[in-house]
Amino acid sequence: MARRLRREWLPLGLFLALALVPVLAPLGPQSFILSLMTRIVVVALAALSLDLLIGKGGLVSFGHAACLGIGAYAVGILSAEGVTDGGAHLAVAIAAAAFFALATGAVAMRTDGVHFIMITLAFGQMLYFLATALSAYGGDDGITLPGRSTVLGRDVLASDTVLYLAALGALLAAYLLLRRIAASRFGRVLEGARDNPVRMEAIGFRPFRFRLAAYLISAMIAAVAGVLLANQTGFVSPATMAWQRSGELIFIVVLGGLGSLHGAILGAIAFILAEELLSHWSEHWRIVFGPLLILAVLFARGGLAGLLTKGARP
Amino acid sequence: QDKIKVGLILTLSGPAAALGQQARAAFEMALKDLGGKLGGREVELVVADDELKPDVAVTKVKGLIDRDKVDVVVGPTFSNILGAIAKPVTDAKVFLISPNAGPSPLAGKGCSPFFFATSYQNDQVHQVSGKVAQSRGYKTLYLLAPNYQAGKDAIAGVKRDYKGQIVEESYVPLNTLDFQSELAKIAAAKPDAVFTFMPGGMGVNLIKQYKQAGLADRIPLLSSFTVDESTLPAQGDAALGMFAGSNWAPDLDNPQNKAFVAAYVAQQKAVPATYAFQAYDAALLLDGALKATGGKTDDKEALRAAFLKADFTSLRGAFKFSRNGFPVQDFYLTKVGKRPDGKLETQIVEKVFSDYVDSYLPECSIK
Amino acid sequence: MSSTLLLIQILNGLQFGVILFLIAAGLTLVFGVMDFINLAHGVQYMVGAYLTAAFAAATGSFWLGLALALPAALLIGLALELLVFRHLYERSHLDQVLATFGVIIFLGEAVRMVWGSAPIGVEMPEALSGSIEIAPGLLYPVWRLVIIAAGLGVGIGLYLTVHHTRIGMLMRAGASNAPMVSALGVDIRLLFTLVFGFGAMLAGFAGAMVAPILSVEPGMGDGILILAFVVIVIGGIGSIRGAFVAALLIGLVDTLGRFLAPMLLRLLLDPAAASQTGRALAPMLVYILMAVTLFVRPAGLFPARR
Amino acid sequence: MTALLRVEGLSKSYGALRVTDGLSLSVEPGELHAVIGPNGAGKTTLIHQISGMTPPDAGRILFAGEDVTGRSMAGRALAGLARSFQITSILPRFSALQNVALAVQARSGSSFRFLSPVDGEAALTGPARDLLARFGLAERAEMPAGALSHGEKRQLELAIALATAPKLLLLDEPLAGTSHAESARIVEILRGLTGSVAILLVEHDMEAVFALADRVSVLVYGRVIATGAPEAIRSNPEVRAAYLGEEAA
Amino acid sequence: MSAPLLEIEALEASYGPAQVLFGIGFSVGAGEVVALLGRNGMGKTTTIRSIMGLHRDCRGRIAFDGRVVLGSPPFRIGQAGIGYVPEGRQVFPTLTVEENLVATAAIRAGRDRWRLPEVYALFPRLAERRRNLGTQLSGGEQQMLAVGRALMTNPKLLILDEATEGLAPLVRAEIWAVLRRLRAEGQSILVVDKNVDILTELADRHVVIEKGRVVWTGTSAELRTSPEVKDRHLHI
Ligand SMILES: Nc1ncnc2c1ncn2[C@@H]1O[C@H](COP(=O)(O)OP(=O)(O)OP(=O)(O)O)[C@@H](O)[C@H]1O
Ligand SMILES: Nc1ncnc2c1ncn2[C@@H]1O[C@H](COP(=O)(O)OP(=O)(O)OP(=O)(O)O)[C@@H](O)[C@H]1O
Ligand SMILES: [Mg+2]
Ligand SMILES: [Mg+2]
Repeated sequence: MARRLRREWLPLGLFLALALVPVLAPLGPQSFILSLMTRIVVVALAALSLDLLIGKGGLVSFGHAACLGIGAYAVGILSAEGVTDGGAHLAVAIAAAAFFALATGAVAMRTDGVHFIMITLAFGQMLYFLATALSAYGGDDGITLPGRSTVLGRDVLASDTVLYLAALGALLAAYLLLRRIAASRFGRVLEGARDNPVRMEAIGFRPFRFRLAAYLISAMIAAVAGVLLANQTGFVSPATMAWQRSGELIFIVVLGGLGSLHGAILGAIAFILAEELLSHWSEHWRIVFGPLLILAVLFARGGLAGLLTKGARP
Repeated sequence: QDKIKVGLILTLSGPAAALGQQARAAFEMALKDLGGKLGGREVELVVADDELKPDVAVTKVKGLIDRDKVDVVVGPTFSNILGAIAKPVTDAKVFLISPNAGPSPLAGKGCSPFFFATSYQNDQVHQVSGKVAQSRGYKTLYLLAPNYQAGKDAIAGVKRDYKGQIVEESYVPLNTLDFQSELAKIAAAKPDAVFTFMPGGMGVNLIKQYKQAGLADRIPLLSSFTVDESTLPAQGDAALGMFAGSNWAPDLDNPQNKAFVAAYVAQQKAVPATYAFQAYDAALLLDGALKATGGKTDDKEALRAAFLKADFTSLRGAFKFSRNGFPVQDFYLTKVGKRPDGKLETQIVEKVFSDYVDSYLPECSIK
Repeated sequence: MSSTLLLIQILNGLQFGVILFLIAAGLTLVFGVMDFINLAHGVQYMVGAYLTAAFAAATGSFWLGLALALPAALLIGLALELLVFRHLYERSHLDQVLATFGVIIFLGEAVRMVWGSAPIGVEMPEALSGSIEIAPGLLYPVWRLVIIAAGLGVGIGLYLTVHHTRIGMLMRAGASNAPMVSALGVDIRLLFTLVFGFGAMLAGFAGAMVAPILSVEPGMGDGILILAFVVIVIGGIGSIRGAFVAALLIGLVDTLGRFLAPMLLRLLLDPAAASQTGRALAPMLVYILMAVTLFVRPAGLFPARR
Repeated sequence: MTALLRVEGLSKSYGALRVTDGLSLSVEPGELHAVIGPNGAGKTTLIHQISGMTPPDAGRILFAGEDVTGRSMAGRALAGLARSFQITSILPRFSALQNVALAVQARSGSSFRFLSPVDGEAALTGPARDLLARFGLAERAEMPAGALSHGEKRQLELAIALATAPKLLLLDEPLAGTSHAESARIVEILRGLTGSVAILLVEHDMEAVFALADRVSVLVYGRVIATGAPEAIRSNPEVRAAYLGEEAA
Repeated sequence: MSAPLLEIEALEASYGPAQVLFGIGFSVGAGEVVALLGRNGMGKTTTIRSIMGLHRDCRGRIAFDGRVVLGSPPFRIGQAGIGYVPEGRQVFPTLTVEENLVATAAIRAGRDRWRLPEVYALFPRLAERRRNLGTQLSGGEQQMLAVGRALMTNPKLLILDEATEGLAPLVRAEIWAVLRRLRAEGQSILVVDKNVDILTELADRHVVIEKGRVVWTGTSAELRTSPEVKDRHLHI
């Protein structure tokens, strides 16, 4: 137990700290803190889902923001059409993301390495341009949501605290689920296919199926993040799906520490907080932020998670 | 009385930062010219950068309102950011003053008593070109815009007053570098005039290439947001003689404006564009309104009434607000020319609309 | 539609392709041949354009500006290699992505701090600013032809260097197994440093050459970077010939697609729907092209012999 | 009784090079059939084709009475065709144990199980541990496979192939890179398998080939130039000239 | 007698926390052929990679040609005159056979025994496949290429780590013949191979390693007459 605690202190600490946010927020500018933290948690959720692909599957998707966008647009379009029920939003978002993942995954999985990066970028961009062409829903100016998603007809998410807790709950659930998956038979095969697909085929696994399944799971989780993001922002636009957004998610995953899952959460916190604090400090914050990233790569092997747990690994 | 807090949110970093930079410089200049006070109260300015990302912008304005407790928000630069922050700001019953973006939803169905623009409703600027094309009797017009919402709005705006023949409605992808093929089409179509809306770097590319292709001397170019003082330094002499629609120009003849332009040029080593002037006016608007309320911001009704009166001397001359918070003002056709100091600027050719009211006003339900 | 117009558009497509190739050339070297993902290629291109603008303004001559900008770009490339890149060769592609993203952020901001956010312009050399008649009734800007020549020159030079010199062999060998090259007595570090410096210079050269026709502004390298990657991937990573063909292909598809798609669609749909669909499709064309290419040939058109 | 594996008229060319040239060959159940031949004769390519990694240009591959020519590599593996690689192909980041356990997993039930931890499955790690012990790698079980020495990796390679419980083993130079002591152990293990598992063995270690093989085929330029009992092959002058030289004398 | 060409003293090496070499010491004299023997995983390759400067995590003293080389970058060690045939071939996959041979070829200190024609004469199979890429070779062909590539650097000391792995008996015999010839020409060689019998003919001296320590050194004659060494350390 003690050993386990030693190994697990980082994820435990992370979630504890996140759980304390609503308690501590009223001491400061509450709505701002909650808004910022909700964004962090949502981005962490998206990054977490991407870590399954990159860290475990070796599949660097450069179009992951598209899934985020699908979630957001599910809320945007349904709300614009008068459907405000959160359950409906989630269902549509997840179904649409699953469809997108199956359709594009079947093609993308034919390639690997850099080609996979580029083909996912291509699909992400197609979706992005599709969204900009949706004149009925604001085109690339996007649409403002009339309000947040309702739950069973009640407006519970209108409270920033409730929205934050919902996001945190989703993050925790996804984290536990993905941890199980990573340690399961399925996860083992996925990792094996990352390291040596030919060997995997030679012992009787078809990497394609496992990768596609991982892609599907990841896309659906990202779509949930998209639903939450739309609710947090109160606004949906193609900017959510821009390739820079996909890039940012990759950076967060790598920065946090590939394949460790909690690293993705850590990465999201570090990335967004650094951005927020630095940009508050100076408009030229990027002149510091860039070198910070470089230093992080050069000196923190295994990302932030690796840096923090270096001593604790048995 | 303690200080009044103003939150300024603009796109200050990334590729599209030039406009926001102008706006900030001008706003700060205005504060200085007003002796560091608005309506007699000391001012504390909190500047935020929206990074041109809607969700970042939302967090930032929440920070301004909640953490910094600003009394009023001025910004942003771009329409899509305005779309994202308008609701959170006005829902918090904080006044939002846009120094540039003026999207149609906020003028019509989505209008808010807490929103004012010192700029214009976007369509109006494009309408200038349509009206000019019509009144000059151009028989054929070639329309060129980037393929995104603002581009579509621009083309819709031009078509409203132009009744001649549109030979082509051409949309190019956003961030197009090379207009060679468009120019070939234009040369082949031989229209009486071209209208384009090509903001930022795209406009620079288009204008340079338009000139290089030898079209500049043959086919007049009407535009909006394509040749202005933010792009002219890059476009150089290639832009000479190009037309644009505007609610203002640096050479607009009134004493305040002359002083403003001279001071801006001295300080920034560049000629101000509308983004600068509108931000300057935003500060003047605040000053005027706060003077009227005696510096108080608690009584929202009174403050709104004070804003609506627009009791200040705008750099553009007299103007009023409609009840949707958009100005009723004159619009001009401008043309790129050289200043005595050799710098380029847009210069007024003629007044096209007087006291022009935007066409979305009827949809606004505010009394 | 006249056939001359079609002809001109084909020509435009090809020349746009050559521009793309010119911009992608440095990346072909560093990413294609050396297998190093350098996201900073785009900002190096931008820096080249800015340096040319600055030096040209200071000296009053484009050519002097170019002559000064190239060594400056080379120096910046060498400095970056020494400080950042050289620690990343043995790292994963993702680490390279992250670190070079840091370089983008840094250089992008540095450029903004030095030159401001507003676009700036570069005057084209007077002698080459006109147009010539390349066929009866067909005027073409001379500078475009200069760019085409530069693109072809860079392409041929690169091809010969990479495939027909010992330096090229060592580069390719080092990309796949640097320690082994070193153990056989070659200072591969030094070679890598030079290659990266040269790659930066090529990027800068591209920036300089297009500066007179494009706006020099922050962010000018961002979109281009993606397009350059698309070029290399469609062409087949590691193949210079492939990159060239892919660049031309993209130039053609992009130009002609925008030109022809609405017309073709008009045969199927009513005009409003056709232009609507055409507009939605146009920006996707390049990406559709890439997806289709990779679907049919997962390793690109000319998979390098690796 | 039918052959377990029958290859008929197999051909494969790379450009002008005919690597496999109308090759026919069979492996009987329980038999150890050795294939020898000069470097570049096409032995590895033959194994690639039988295992499904390289599609042949022409010819048929029948396994356990079924035509498997069009089947995927994974499909063939599941049907009982296992192979080792000449150039070691393992999962370097996995432990030696996990490498083998994964191969056991491939043949024991669906791998689309998402929730239960795989490391806890004794049904996988048990047999894997046994196999490692047989190869003398028990001490190395928890080490990342990438950190094993070359010879140890070669043995792991073999253990992985065995772990799939195949009907037919395609072994591509299993003794290369192993020292004398390890070679002897591997030969013992292979001898223990004969009778129950059929083996197609490609090997340049003649001592081992002649000690183990029931039949030997000699491949030269993609063609079988001789097939027969070890003794007959050893004394075949053509084989000596093309391949063996004086060493086997 | 002059100082040995290669001298190794008290060499220790680790992979992270795990130490695998514990004070290896031996030398190779000019014109001498030394065999490094030991079972799998005993540290032969680690020793060689340490000599080449490819394994950095090591301590002790390594001198080549009178100069300390431990700590120098690999290319300096290669340039000093060591030709290296690595374990597992490591031919350059994206280069053709000929390019593999030419890319790192060098004529050092006037030694030009090996040029393309000589290598092709040694391995005619390589000449046939000269336009093929490294990856498109059979395992044995790759092995020939690795040997040829090392020879093309015209080294003072040739180090072969399992250079006959995967070679057909005829070719193996050919390589042994070449090594014998080279030995006669005065070439120094350090060789790791599993064919102890042949090595006892070829090598002057043998160094047996077990678990990272030198457990026996001696001449070929001594090895032939020491069945207990073969039995205990090499299991022959
Ligand atoms: N992808 C390829 N392209 C071109 N030639 C190839 C390719 N793969 C193999 N070859 C050639 O086919 C021939 C046979 O190769 P293969 O690997 O089957 O030989 P082998 O009999 O296994 O030899 P070895 O005993 O050396 O392992 C070789 O000459 C090799 O160069
Ligand atoms: N990358 C590595 N990380 C950790 N340990 C390693 C690594 N490489 C080798 N080792 C360990 O070092 C020891 C010596 O390995 P080395 O490769 O030197 O052996 P060797 O004598 O060459 O064996 P072989 O005959 O199998 O090639 C082995 O126990 C091996 O497990
Ligand atoms: Mg072989
Ligand atoms: Mg070894």
